[in-house]
Amino acid sequence: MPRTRVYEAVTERLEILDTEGRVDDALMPEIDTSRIRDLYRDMVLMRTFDEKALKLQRQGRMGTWPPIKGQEAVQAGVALAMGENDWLIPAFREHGIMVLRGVPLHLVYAYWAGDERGSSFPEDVRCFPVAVPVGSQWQHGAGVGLSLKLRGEDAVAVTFGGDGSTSEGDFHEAVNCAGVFGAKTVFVIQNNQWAISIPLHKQTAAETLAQKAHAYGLPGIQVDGNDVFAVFTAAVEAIERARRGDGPSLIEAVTYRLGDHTTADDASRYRGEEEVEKWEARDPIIRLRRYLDHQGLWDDDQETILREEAQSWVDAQIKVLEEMPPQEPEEMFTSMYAAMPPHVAEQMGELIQETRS
Amino acid sequence: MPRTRVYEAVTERLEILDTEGRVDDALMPEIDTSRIRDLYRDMVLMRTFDEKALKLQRQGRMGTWPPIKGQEAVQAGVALAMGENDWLIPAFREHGIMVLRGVPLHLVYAYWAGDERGSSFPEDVRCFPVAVPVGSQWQHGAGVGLSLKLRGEDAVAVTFGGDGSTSEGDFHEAVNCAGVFGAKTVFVIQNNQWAISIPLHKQTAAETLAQKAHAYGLPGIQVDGNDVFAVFTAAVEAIERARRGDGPSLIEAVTYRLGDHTTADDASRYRGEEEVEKWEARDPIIRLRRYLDHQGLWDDDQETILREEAQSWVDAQIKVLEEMPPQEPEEMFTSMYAAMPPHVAEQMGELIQETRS
Amino acid sequence: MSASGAEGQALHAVPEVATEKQTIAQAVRDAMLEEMERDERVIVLGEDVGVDGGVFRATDGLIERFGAERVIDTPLAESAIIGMSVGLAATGFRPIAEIQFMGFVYPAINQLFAHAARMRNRTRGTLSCPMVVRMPYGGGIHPPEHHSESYEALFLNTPGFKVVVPSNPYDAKGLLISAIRDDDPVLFMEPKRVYRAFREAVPAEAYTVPLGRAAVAREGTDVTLIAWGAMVRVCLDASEVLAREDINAEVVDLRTLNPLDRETIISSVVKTGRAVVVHEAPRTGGFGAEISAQIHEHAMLQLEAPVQRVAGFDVVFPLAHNEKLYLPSRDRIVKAVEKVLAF
Amino acid sequence: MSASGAEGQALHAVPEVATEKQTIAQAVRDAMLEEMERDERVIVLGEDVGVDGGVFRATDGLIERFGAERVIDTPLAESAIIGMSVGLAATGFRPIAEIQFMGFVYPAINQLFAHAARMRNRTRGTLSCPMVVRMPYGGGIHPPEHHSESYEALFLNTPGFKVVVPSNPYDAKGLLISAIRDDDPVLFMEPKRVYRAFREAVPAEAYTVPLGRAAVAREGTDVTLIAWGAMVRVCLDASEVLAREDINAEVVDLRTLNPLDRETIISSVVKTGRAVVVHEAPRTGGFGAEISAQIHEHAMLQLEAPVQRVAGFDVVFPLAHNEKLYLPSRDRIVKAVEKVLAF
Ligand SMILES: Cc1ncc(C[n+]2csc(CCOP(=O)(O)OP(=O)(O)O)c2C)c(N)n1
Ligand SMILES: Cc1ncc(C[n+]2csc(CCOP(=O)(O)OP(=O)(O)O)c2C)c(N)n1
Ligand SMILES: [Mg+2]
Ligand SMILES: [Mg+2]
Repeated sequence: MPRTRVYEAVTERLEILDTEGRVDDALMPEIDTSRIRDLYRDMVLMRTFDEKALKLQRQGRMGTWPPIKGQEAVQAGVALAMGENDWLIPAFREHGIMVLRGVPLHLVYAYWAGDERGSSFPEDVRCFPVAVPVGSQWQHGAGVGLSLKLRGEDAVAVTFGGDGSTSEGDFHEAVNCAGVFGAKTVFVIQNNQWAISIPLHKQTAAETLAQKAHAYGLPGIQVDGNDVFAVFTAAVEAIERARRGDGPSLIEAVTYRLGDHTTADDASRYRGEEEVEKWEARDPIIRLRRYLDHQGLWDDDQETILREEAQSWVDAQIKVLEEMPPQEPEEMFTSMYAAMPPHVAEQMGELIQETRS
Repeated sequence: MPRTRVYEAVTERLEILDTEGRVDDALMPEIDTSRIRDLYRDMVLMRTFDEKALKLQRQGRMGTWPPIKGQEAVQAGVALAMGENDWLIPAFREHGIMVLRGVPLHLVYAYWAGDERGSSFPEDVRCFPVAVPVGSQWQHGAGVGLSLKLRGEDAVAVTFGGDGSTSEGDFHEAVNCAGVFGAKTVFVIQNNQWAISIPLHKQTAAETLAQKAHAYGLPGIQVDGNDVFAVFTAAVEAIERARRGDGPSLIEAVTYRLGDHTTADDASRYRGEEEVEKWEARDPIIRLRRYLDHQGLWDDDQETILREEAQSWVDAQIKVLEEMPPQEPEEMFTSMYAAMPPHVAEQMGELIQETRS
Repeated sequence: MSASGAEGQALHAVPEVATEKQTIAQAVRDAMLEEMERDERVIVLGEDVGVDGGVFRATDGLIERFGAERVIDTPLAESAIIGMSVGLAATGFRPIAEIQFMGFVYPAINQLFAHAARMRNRTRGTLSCPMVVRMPYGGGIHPPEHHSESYEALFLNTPGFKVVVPSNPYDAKGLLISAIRDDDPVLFMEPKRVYRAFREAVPAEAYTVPLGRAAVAREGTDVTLIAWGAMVRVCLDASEVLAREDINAEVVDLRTLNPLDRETIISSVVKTGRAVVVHEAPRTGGFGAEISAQIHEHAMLQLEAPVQRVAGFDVVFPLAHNEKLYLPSRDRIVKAVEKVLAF
Repeated sequence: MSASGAEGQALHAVPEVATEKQTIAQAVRDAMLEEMERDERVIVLGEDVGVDGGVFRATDGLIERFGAERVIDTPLAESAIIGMSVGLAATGFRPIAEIQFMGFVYPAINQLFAHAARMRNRTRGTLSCPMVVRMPYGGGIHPPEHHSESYEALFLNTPGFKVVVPSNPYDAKGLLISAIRDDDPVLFMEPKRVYRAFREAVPAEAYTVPLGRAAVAREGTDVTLIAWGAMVRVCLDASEVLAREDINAEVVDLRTLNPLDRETIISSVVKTGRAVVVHEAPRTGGFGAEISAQIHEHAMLQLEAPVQRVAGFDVVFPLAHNEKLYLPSRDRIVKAVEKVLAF
């Protein structure tokens, strides 16, 4: 009777690709070499459009931009694991996976440049808009996962958030409810170790974020988030699980935000150069490139071509962006309700008159 | 490197006193026999005033009342473990421990009868008022625990909530923040297995509530909540820990709500008689009485006297309650602000004029 | 059922079809039941809405009829109830979420305002949140703290939401059906004080009462009383008292607070020249101010007196003992009318 | 520093003591710094308020001066920031909690309204919550979504709270010091658009500007413009334009929205006979309605025209591209004044 064990908690960490580009063969997932090259391409594309956004911002052609530099492996790895009909429910630092899931880059740019049309995705893109209120999107992830379950759809919901967002009540409610309902949801934490200036140890006393899954009776796993193979492996496992109807699970991808929080932030106020340098050495792109090199799957010519292609693709997207006609003043009003109520119509009329006079 | 364990922990359950009144000697805490008798008295007092409240309610002399029947051991056990200067931050089903901590019963009755003066406790009673919004009090518990730590006070905060309340975001934020700040807080979950009509398995997929502590890097323990010695032991451990400055912890006390959720509820709509009967057999008061009997610490005469004393104490409290002068209409206004703003004074004037005319 | 019946102005204009004497609570339940029969995208979720049938029995029997997949008992987590509803609604369901009491809506505000109300606009129409959030509100039943609140003003400075408040069983059913069919999020406030206070004939079948249209609950010529929910009956009571003094009050039952039926309000006030707005929420910053402001903006020259407000005091809603002193009463309304008449 | 200076009406009535040219952000910081020096119960907590010094640098240097025990970086949890502050305040501290942007206050609403605002009344004065909740609010800086909101109306139908909004550095410091010393919870809204837009002389030492008193920022005779926060300067700009047309506008800077200084408003309107209320929040259900209602209630007969409101539209605050079209502008105010004058 006395003191008995009623629960045993074990949380594992998965790593496959080390910083030198060597993989653990026992754990290495089966991926076509062409897809591995694609993974690399995806990550370089992300890096390219992210750096471009920072440039645009400095030129005054972009609003506040949250860079994804350093977090490309998480986003590319999860994207590769997702099926065509799966839903993505992002927070606000998921431009990479959003683009991989089909959101046109020029829309991503448009959104962050301050144009609502940037969240009006093509109909076949199963992606929620950016969620700025930290943590709130977890609930949508749970809700979409429940929706897919109730409808018996062969699709899952993959939802993202940062380490900081795990402190919000919404994280808790969402993951807990998903557990109760057996929602077809995969919760992916991009633990980039900072929430603006707050380091992880000021965010929680828990040793890992993956262990939070124990609170909800769910499987949770930590992966090296700069290791695209580990991310992919864990994501496949979690997505398959949800797809089978075996319920939600949680992935903590440990990565690092190499840039500032946003273009409005100055990270040097709260973290040291050495830390950043340490993590620059773990850059997920360099790491995958090393792997490709070891395997003889890539060379400098390919790299040059890729970089050029990436640049010109980004430039082309900027062109599309810049060719978007300006929003009409009306657009502020026309999507407020399915049918415009009289007082909104009246105000729209006032604005139109004002702008035309 | 590959798949490594990054977190390992267990959740234990503590039981000392079984339903037959036998204790596990190895675990039995040292408590004076007179204090054990007091524990029993405390629990009988609670049962008495709780049953009386239900009667008052049926007579129209009490508002909605949330009965504590079946949960007396949790409240008596924790009360005994608390030190004089410790703060209690209750939810809304903690009348038992509130009274033990010094809140006059007539005030508890007054509050539930619909009189705000019932939450105006004597100054030396370190107790927060009842918190009706489920889960919200956890945050105050964390805040008071931080307050005591910052001030270097030799006191801790003990805060209570139900199983249902662990699903609210506030539970999560509070326990997580307490962990980060090393707040001097003990979180006590009265898991009475129902949140109105929602049974525990619809509240969370976690096997226990104690294991939620893993999410916050804190110690958590499950105790048999109908076993006053187990509750006491766990509470002492947690309170001492907090008092030493070693941080917060979590106690799940597994008990059962023998009555309806409140006098406005009809539990037969959602749960069967057998379940209730099963738990009646585990009544914490009967159990402790059996222990006392085995130890030769109690007899029927003492029981008769206790029951009479309890009744007359309750009756005396009702008398105090009924002798309270009615609230003046002004009282609705006078405590809104430290200094009454003109518009409130104006409205108070209107009401006074109305009631006097 | 004739369209004029469903869309008519009179409070009791029940069309001639099979009817049943129902309370508001029953009418609310039936509205959900019929819409769930009609449209399988409609689901119900909330605390205790399933097995228990809701703490006010407003979802009584639904789980037996539609099963636990469409009548979902949720964990105790208001933000999740609404947040998950956002996910459900944006992907094809039409959730009816219940918040057990309006006093407990606060934890859900973020999901309601930052997401439900914005999804359509944010995505320029690509995604939307057709959902209904039902919540019992208001005073009069002597419950514990936080169970008597009228927080409508909280919802009326946030675009993207509709806010509906029935005052009687017929409207309750017709408005709720409209709300469920509406393509935008609708906050549906149920006056618990009159949940079962009276019965009225309610058609057995489905019908709609349009959102955004007020009803003239009583015609009059001397003063316009403007109210919603439980306060409509208090205004009607006051009108009876006033009638004895030969004061003929018109009572406008707003039914929808957003969008507001300014036309009905203004044309009534233009006719009577005087208006009193009545609500349970505290006076300052309450929605009565908006109505007063709009009346002055649009009918200043026709007003014989400034619009008066009869409202709760600017204090926390009191516990049972003082509840009666707090709530707008028939007598307070009568006094306010006398005041505007004497101006 | 003369009392009349601190409590005076004029916008720039800075007393003759050592002053420094400061921005609002600096004045806010200094207010906290001085109160923390004076009273060790005063502590600061919030997201990024410590090491980072606040995303607007409003807490810059405080952690170096007072240490991490009094300048507390919190986890990302608004409900906890306020809920823990309730626990801290009720047990002897005077927390100054920062909500990083007003758009993120929603998760904290439950703790603010259900607890902070009610603790004193609930316990009939036994416990109280002397705390300040600082939050940058309002449009004009082209940030991402949810960073431009003006949710004051949300806070003005909830008794127990004070709501304060400075428009300039002098008031910012004096009002914040008053708020910190106040024994009740005070919501302190900081107009981020003018955080660093201009500098003014601010006394180096501590002084108070009383809560609950409006200031006449510009005297005039023809129309009263009523505003708060960043809109005060837009009104002053409009007054300049109007002055060229020989229209002499009085500008009332409310400074405190609850309790509202009705006296100053009414006496100005009685003088001018006309009023325009200006705010950034959506028009319908905004606090402008309350001001309009009160003016009509108390000065109807002195009004030459109905009170006009110049406000945001009833839409979601737009992203950067359309921000300018949304916000009340000088020209809109001028037009509204012309309208009331032509009535
Ligand atoms: C509810 C809420 N509070 C505060 C903010 C301001 N804010 C934006 S991002 C951020 C930090 C987020 O940290 P994390 O979740 O780790 O994501 P990361 O930025 O690292 O990707 C904060 C505090 C917000 N957007 N929403
Ligand atoms: C935020 C909030 N939501 C809903 C309610 C209504 N309500 C009161 S008690 C209760 C169930 C509480 O369950 P639990 O936490 O297990 O405590 P117990 O009643 O079992 O003691 C509910 C749903 C509330 N008071 N507050
Ligand atoms: Mg982060
Ligand atoms: Mg319970």
